Amino acid sequence: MDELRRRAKELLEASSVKVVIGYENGTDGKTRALFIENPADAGKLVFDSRCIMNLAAYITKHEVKSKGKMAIAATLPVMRAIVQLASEFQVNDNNLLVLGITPESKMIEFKDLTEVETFVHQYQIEIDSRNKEMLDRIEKMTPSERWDFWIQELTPCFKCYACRAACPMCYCHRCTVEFNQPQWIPVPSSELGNLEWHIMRAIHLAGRCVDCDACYNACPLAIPLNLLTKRMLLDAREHFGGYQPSLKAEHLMSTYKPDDKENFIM
Amino acid sequence: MADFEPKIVAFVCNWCTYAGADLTGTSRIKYASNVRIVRFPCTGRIDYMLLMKSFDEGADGIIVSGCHPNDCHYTSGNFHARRRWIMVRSLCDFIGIDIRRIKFSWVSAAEGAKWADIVNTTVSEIRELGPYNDYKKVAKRPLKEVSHG
Amino acid sequence: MNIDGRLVRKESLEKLFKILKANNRTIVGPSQKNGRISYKMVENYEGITSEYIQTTQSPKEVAFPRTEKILDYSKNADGMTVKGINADDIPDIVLWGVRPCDTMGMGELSAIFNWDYRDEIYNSRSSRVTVLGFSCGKSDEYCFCTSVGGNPGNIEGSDILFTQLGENGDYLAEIITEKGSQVVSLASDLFEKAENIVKGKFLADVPVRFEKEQVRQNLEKYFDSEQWVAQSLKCLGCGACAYVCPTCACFDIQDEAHGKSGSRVRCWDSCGFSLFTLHTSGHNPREVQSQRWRQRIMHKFSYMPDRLSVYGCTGCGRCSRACPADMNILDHLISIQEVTV
Amino acid sequence: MTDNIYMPYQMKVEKITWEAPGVKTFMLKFINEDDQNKFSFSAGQFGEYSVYGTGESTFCIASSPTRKGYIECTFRQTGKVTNALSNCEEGSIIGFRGPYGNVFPIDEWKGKNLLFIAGGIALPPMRCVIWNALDLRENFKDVTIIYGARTVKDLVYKHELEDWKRRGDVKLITTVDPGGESPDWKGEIGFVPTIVEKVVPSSANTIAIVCGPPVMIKYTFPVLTKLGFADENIFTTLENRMKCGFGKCGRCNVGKVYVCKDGPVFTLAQLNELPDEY
Repeated sequence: MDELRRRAKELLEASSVKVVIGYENGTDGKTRALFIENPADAGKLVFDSRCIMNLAAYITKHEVKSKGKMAIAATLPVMRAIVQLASEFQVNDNNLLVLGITPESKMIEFKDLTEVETFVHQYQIEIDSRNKEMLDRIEKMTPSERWDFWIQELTPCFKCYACRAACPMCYCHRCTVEFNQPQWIPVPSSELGNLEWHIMRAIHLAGRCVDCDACYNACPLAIPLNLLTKRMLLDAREHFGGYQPSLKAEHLMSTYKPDDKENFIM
Repeated sequence: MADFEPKIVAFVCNWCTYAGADLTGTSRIKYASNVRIVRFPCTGRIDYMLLMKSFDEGADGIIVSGCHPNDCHYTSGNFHARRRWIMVRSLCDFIGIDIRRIKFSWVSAAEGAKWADIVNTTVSEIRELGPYNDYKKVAKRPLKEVSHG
Repeated sequence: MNIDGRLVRKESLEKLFKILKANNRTIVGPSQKNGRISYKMVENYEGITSEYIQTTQSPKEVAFPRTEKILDYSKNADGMTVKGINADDIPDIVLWGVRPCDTMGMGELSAIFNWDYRDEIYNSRSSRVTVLGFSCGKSDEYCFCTSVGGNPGNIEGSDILFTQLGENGDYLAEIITEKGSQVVSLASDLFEKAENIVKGKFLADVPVRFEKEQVRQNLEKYFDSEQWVAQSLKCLGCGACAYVCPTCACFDIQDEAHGKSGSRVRCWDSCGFSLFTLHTSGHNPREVQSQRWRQRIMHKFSYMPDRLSVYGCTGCGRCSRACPADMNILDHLISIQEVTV
Repeated sequence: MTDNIYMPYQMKVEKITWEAPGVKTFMLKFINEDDQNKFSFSAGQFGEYSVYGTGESTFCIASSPTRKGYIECTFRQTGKVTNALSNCEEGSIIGFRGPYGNVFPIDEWKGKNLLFIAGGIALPPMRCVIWNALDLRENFKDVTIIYGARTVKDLVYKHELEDWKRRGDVKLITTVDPGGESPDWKGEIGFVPTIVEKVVPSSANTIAIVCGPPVMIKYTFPVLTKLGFADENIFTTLENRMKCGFGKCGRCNVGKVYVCKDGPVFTLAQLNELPDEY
């Protein structure tokens, strides 16, 4: 991806951005986040199919954001996360420049976030077949089978909160689990405590999750917790016509339509 | 499970359903005493974590009730709540929480009879379903000492 | 010190497992779920996974569980009854298939729990564990046990150490402790005589990557370096590295109340979280992630060696393997060693 | 299991005094008699006070070791445990683990002047040392106490301030922040550092003990140094988040130093060697 390296070098030399966030080669053939402030390091930037980590998790981090204007190499999921973060006033045109990488690995430098939004709206959020098959398999179970399935899947969780840390949408300075008056979610990892934590995480992402799988990829125990947020995504589509991260549209869970349909309220 | 007395928690909005329940009392309509009513300023304030905590503490059924659409004292509390309950209810169903034990209703301040009817039907339904063993089984399971299970 | 070395046939391992089960011993071994390997209670030999360089989680849970009751209380009419932990409720455990870096880690955990005040809850758990170690035949770029005083055939911390003699060959079993001989006495016919087997030939080659004394000295004057910020920019602030680490022993104490009775619970905690040092007044001595990442390295490579004369790292590489942001501790330690402050 | 180091003593709340808005003092007695007799501590040590079902909280022991048979603690209602503590009435049962931490070296101060400077809710750790010194009054030359708070009603131990004022052998100066005085306030008005400058205590053969909120500490130390106090003669206590209290849970360290084991009492000389991580 020489075009990305060249552009990053130019931006830093002209100091129109203070830091360029991209990928570099990591350990054991993996790629990892790279923060370039000195134009000479631009050569380290790489881009290929291994780069799936969602870099948007960094643009709300104090130590990165306080460096000044950021440029970010953004694949489609990262762009969706950026648009959603922009609609939640976390980033704007003065502190973020998006170097888009299209699904065909072509680089587009977007002038501003509205351009990113129009690009993102060309693609529908699709749940891949493997996860869809898992969702259907769970759907066919009876409620207590589903209950046993989730208790068994979530019990190994040792509450390291890597799912929360890797998610670009989880940027709260102090998360609900870090308040102890009241202590909604028990601190120790226990069967019910884990379940309540993952339910709370899924609900706080309702209408905001961009289905980038960062939470699943971050989990040290590969717990399929992204199925919960995918379920919320499908529910939003089924009941409210779905959502796309967008700058102007209202957020799914903080707005309503007088004629929202439901069949269970007596 | 005829002799089982279910524990029901009712999260109700103060302006309509609570007043409706009041009306049920003043008009001497009898309804099952298994219900424990918790008053909230609005259905919009009823947090989904309260459902979890109620089952944690041993509830067998939950009623959530508030003002009819367009009657909300704060104009949009029940609209927000409705959207939230649609999403929360389907997630609870996906997780395997028994959603037959969570009842949602609109009860205005004038519908004392409807409130009594809702409580009675809920109690009899939950009595049929029996205690919520799935949840209690996990809650009571001794703390996984050495979590190698 | 001559160690009693025996030969154990490849197929005898399964027999040993069955004999231990027959003597109703609880066996905790590496077992796979979702493609990740953690130490779990295993009922039959097929449940044990054996093709791995290192497991995802460390075996520290047998002695330092993620959630552990330390006392029970119950309010009653005339006051409060508070009961501690009854040591007899803790089961005897055979820990099967542990790498030498993990058995070495047990020593470091016990150094923390027995420094000054002796933590009898930890001691009663760790004293009930019989450790069957397996030397490493292979290693990968994450491993650096030789740089922190360990080696792929290190007997420290194991009761019996099995070393496989070449690709799917038989095993050299070194009986190291009294507990080890008890296990041998249960199945003495499986442990045959072994003549002059050179163990070193069959061990993985783990190059020494840094000089731990040099890192420790550099750290003395490295506290205010802004390298910490550069290194930790990609750290996301989760607890994965601390929770998979065999020597991380930081914990939190929480109360769980259910009506009139309840319990006080000790559970894992991580210096990577902001809540770890947050004061009720809102002041936080470690406000940003670089300070927390510094604490992790300083604790393991400067404070522990100084206070407990034991390093807080065994070079197992799990923290780098499990890190969602690929914070490779080895790269950082090497860069700290090269710095001339 | 014999000695479970996490097992608290069971304590009965004998007396509760309201010190200031949200600030209470508990007098605690050991329920078990021989715990009472075996228990001993020194000035400066702290403990973990626990409300079963809520958790544990760390404060110093505010009563003097010379007063046997009970211990006292003073706390402000801010967090989960202190809120639960505030709901306790006289007679309720709480837990106490301790004593932990190091001590004020009172024996080394024999024959010296003592200057106590305290701010707001930090008087409790000092009060333990003050009463300890006053109970052995003959060991020390003159004793000066400078104590300030935000407003008059925020002053804690009001009745003891009166006792100290009436005693001939103690010089007590109380102050309130500007604007915090009540109409009939006769004490000083001004921040503690400015009052220390005004009182100009002599530094010859004097030990200074300073406790207060970080901002007060920050401005008081330079004043003392200017007055000629040597760094090793200025003592203070450090407050850090704690859970175990005996050097295991790993959260209270400042650099290499564990505040729960090597502190909470430090001299300014020791503080200057610590990295700025507190």
